[in-house]
Amino acid sequence: MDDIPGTIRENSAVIPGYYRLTVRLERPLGEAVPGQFVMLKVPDREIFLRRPFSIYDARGTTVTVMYRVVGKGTEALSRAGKRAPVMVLGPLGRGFSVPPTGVCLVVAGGIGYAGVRMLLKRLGKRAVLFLGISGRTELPLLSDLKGIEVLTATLDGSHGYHGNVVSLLKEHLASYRSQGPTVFACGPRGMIVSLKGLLDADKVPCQVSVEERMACGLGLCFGCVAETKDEINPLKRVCKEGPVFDLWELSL
Amino acid sequence: MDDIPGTIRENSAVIPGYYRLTVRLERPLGEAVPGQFVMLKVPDREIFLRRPFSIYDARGTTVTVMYRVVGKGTEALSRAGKRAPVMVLGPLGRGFSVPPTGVCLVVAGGIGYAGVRMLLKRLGKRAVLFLGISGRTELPLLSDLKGIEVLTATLDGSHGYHGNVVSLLKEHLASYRSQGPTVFACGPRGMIVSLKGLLDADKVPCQVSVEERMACGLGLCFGCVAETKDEINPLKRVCKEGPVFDLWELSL
Amino acid sequence: MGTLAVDLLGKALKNPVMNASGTLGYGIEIEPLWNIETLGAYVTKGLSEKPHHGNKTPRVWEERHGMINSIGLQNVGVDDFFSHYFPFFVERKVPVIVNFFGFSEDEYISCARKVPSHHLVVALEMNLSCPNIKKGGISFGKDAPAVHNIVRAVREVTPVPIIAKLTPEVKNIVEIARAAYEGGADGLTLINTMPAAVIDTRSRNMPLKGGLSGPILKPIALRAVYDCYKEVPIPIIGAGGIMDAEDALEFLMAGARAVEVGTATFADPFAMPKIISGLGEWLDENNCAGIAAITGIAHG
Amino acid sequence: MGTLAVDLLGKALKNPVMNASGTLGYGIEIEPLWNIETLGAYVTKGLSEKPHHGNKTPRVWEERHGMINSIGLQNVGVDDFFSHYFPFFVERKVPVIVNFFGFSEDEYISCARKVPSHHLVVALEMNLSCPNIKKGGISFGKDAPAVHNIVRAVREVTPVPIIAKLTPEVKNIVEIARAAYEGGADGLTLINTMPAAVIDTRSRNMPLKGGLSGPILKPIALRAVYDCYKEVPIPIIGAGGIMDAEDALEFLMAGARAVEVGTATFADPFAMPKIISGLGEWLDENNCAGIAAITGIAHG
Ligand SMILES: Cc1cc2nc3c(=O)[nH]c(=O)nc-3n(C[C@H](O)[C@H](O)[C@H](O)COP(=O)(O)OP(=O)(O)OC[C@H]3O[C@@H](n4cnc5c(N)ncnc54)[C@H](O)[C@@H]3O)c2cc1C
Ligand SMILES: Cc1cc2nc3c(=O)[nH]c(=O)nc-3n(C[C@H](O)[C@H](O)[C@H](O)COP(=O)(O)OP(=O)(O)OC[C@H]3O[C@@H](n4cnc5c(N)ncnc54)[C@H](O)[C@@H]3O)c2cc1C
Ligand SMILES: Cc1cc2nc3c(=O)[nH]c(=O)nc-3n(C[C@H](O)[C@H](O)[C@H](O)COP(=O)(O)O)c2cc1C
Ligand SMILES: Cc1cc2nc3c(=O)[nH]c(=O)nc-3n(C[C@H](O)[C@H](O)[C@H](O)COP(=O)(O)O)c2cc1C
Ligand code: FES
Ligand code: FES
Repeated sequence: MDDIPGTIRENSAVIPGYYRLTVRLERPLGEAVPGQFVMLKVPDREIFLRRPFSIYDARGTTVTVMYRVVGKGTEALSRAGKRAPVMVLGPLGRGFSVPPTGVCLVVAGGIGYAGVRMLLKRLGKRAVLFLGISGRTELPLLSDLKGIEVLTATLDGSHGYHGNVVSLLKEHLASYRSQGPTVFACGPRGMIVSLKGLLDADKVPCQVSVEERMACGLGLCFGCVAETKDEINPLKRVCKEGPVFDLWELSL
Repeated sequence: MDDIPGTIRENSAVIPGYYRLTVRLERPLGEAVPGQFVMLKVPDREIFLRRPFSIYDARGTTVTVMYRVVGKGTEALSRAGKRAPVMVLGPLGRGFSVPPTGVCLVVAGGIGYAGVRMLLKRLGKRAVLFLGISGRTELPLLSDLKGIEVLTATLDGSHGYHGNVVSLLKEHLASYRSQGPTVFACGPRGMIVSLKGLLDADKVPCQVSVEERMACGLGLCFGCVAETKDEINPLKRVCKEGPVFDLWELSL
Repeated sequence: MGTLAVDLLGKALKNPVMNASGTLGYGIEIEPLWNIETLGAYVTKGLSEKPHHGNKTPRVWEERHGMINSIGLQNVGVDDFFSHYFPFFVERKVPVIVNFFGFSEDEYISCARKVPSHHLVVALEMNLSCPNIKKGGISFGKDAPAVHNIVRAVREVTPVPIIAKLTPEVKNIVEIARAAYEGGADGLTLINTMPAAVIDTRSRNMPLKGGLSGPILKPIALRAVYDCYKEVPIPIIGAGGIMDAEDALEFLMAGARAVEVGTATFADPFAMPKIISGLGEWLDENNCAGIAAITGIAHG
Repeated sequence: MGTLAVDLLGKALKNPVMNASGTLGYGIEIEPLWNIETLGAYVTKGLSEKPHHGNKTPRVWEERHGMINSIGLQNVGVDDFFSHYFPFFVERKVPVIVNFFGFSEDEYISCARKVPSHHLVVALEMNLSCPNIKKGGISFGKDAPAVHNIVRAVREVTPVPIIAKLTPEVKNIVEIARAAYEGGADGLTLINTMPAAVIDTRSRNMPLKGGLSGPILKPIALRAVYDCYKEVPIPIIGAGGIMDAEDALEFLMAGARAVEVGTATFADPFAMPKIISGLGEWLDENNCAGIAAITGIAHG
């Protein structure tokens, strides 16, 4: 883990409102596990705290994240131009742990894709991506993902399955049962809750990446807790003990 | 009076630490009297309040000020580049009032020159400038002043009279007595105080431009008062009833 | 198109935006830039029974996103205001809120007595941040019983509605607000400046101690408005760091019926006209019939 | 070269910089970035007699130049701290200030009792911002008599020096500081967060109420330090919005013997090491023999 100065190399909209940001760092980011994240100092003096983003890609002295503009921090970030200075703190948190065998069903809702993209790259042919988006206009988000089997659910029915991604998974889940599936998920809370409903009967192994507002990203402030079933210390720090948690240990 | 958007056309150091800033305005600044000032919005979001600067020159849709870097506001201003957006509120305050006849002895200490430069231009041959600077390196401040008689005092003796500007004036004052002199002054408080000592015996007519920290520049906040001999309302707003005051009405 | 009109203490204001006391001079100073009729109401500079000279300079200091002032309540006195400045507002039919203070109970009372019960005088805004010189400098506005007593004392001498303006330098602003209400206040202004100081490391001294205002104050002010709204059943005027229409909306949603804008005017003299038109646009964009309806909606 | 060493309550600290309670976890979390030995002392997360779970999320919110938190004092409890985390500081010989709290006088007392009188334990830092649940939620830290009593009660059960950490949400912080001193406090930490709230105009609700910290707090904190320095004869630790060495110097000049840095670490995890080296550079540039000599020089 390190806090590394860098400059923006690319920061462009993939589709309106969704950006891919590549930063050239002064030194390489330490070895990252898929699901880990960085705290990014937005190059705007009005933005006081850093913002957490999943590591989308990291190679040599570059690191890439994909983000959706949702508020003042991401808004300011989207305005940052080439060569703007940033600070990248990471890699942070506990990422996904991939079992030695079995099929990996990766469920991503919207920008949640950014949180599993590195995992997908690592898994390669072992992975199947179940992607939930609102419509076909969001398909370009996957433009740089090659060699992965993708099943898409769109809310407006404009591509693939018409409905939400958990319903899509439901249609296919049985067919993977024989391959010892593990589910990996990243997306809005609503998606995680219904995923839990789907997997509950068989308690399919499932790891989910959780989001909470963060101040430090380092486990210093206890601002980002998620409730678990741990009886002594139920409230775990998403940035330290997470962001990836075993679905069956979370209290949702 | 108006609050006019503009962009920086030139902002360069005349000598180290002293800048001349020319702004191109969206519309012309209203008719200005020498000694009036503008409140300038520094193009830096960390600078919250505007800063007051004497009108150095104003013609058509441009306005010029000269400033010395003394703190965070002028420091930020000195970093502003061409085309940076500024807001210019003015002309503000009460300027100098020039008597119909008589010689005009204009006393300026350091950056106080910026406060009398427009006056000098208006007065032309009627004026004699007594300039107090620390040394000859500051002479370029006058580079754009033509056709005015200048007597210079330097603290280090590197040019003209060796000493402060009030002592210099003292040496010459008697020689102007027959010409019905009026004194105009702008400079540090210490200069004004010793000027008062010099002129006290004869109560030579004298107008001085006073400086105080300002928040609004419009007479709204009463932040910028100077003490006068007015018995009912001794504390006058420098931005509204000043910045030019009759020396003999001030309590120094 | 939605309406910006709000009712404040029985008077109809054309919009909920007014200046904060002490930040728009005597009102006439802004005329070269925009008309005073733009405002929902004009709040006077703090007035006292007799004229006050105020403090020495420096009186103002810039802070990150705010400022500190120690004007020291310089004013021409209440009589002079009504003879020289009030006619200007009457001529333009602008409602006036008379901010006033005293350094003793007697001073508050005699000042309030001098304020006429004119149809344009919306209310007396009592600045309760003043130290009570007679009682060893203990502030009028920091103890519930003291607030109750001073408000009641003023209540008894004037038919004009009373708005208690509270300082945030208290241990529990809700308790103080309640005391003002029980003492007879008809409204609250939340909040006045927060005591603060500057240290200058170059000169190694403390150039100025005074009241902090501006954006830096907003989260503290919002919390005061939010907490008092449910607990005290009188209208609230929100103040503290309002810079734009969005800030004003935050105060209205937290529970304010109207807002006062102070320091913003120093950074941008057109801040208030911009806030007023910004609120109008917001109503339209949100298909909202009237601004009055959003007071307190953050409480659900 | 000047020395950064300061004496605090009889212990020699290598420099006057420490973390503010609750902003450096249990100390070990920062190790991947820099060593805890860098600090003059480590201040624990607020500890209580029994473990506490704290509040629901959102617990943090960004403000202009600051943040609001409502962590709710989540902690593992004082026993767990001393068995699991304290050995880490002992091993590294890092002085520790034990911040603690309770929701009743009994809780304060039993927590303080559990803190061993170890040579590395510089002091107990009493967080006096807590509501007294037994007494209807009235805060321990807002009334002079209550402060006097709770400090005295803790004083009687422990030989460890006591630092009273005060909230700015009081009517007169000097009076509270004096009460702490008279109750037996050996030092003061000024200040804790200031209550504040956020309104979200898009969702039209109030997502978070909590304590304001960061640069936005600095002028308020400086004023508290400045005012208490002359009035209360015990060392002061300054806290509130310290972001760089310049800010730290302001607190020292206002009267602090040492400083605590909180929120800055979230914006820049190296803030404290940078402040420490910045102070060293300042000493050299100013030919100053030791940082201890600048405490209070703004008072002339
Ligand atoms: C471990 C982790 C990894 C993340 N990875 C990505 C990523 O790869 N790409 C991406 O676009 N976003 C990611 N996020 C979410 C991202 O951090 C937030 O969208 C961002 O911080 C919002 O900042 P803002 O200032 O624009 O929004 P704000 O103005 O602060 O808030 C706008 C909205 O965003 C929500 N929000 C704010 N902060 C967070 C947060 N930390 N988590 C979830 N929602 C938040 C708010 O509740 C609000 O509705 C991640 C969050 C976490 C915790
Ligand atoms: C009517 C008027 C006209 C002025 N004209 C000019 C001019 O033409 N050229 C020029 O260089 N300066 C002029 N000044 C002074 C100028 O406004 C200040 O130097 C500037 O505001 C300092 O801002 P800062 O943020 O850099 O300094 P700060 O960081 O705020 O302060 C740095 C130093 O400057 C002093 N200072 C700050 N504000 C003022 C002020 N308003 N007046 C005097 N001293 C101040 C402070 O006491 C301090 O010593 C004028 C001031 C007034 C009131
Ligand atoms: C220069 C100045 C003068 C003030 N004078 C008064 C006053 O006379 N009476 C009063 O009640 N409040 C006074 N205040 C406080 C403001 O009315 C207002 O409550 C406070 O500044 C917070 O609002 P703001 O952040 O929008 O400025 C003054 C504030 C400033 C900045
Ligand atoms: C996330 C967070 C947690 C805090 N927890 C505590 C605590 O447990 N006990 C305490 O006395 N103060 C606590 N504080 C207050 C800080 O110790 C400090 O007094 C305050 O934040 C002001 O300093 P700063 O502006 O440098 O952060 C906390 C502050 C923050 C931001
Ligand atoms: S964000 Fe600070 S502990 Fe997780
Ligand atoms: S600067 Fe506001 S009255 Fe002069």
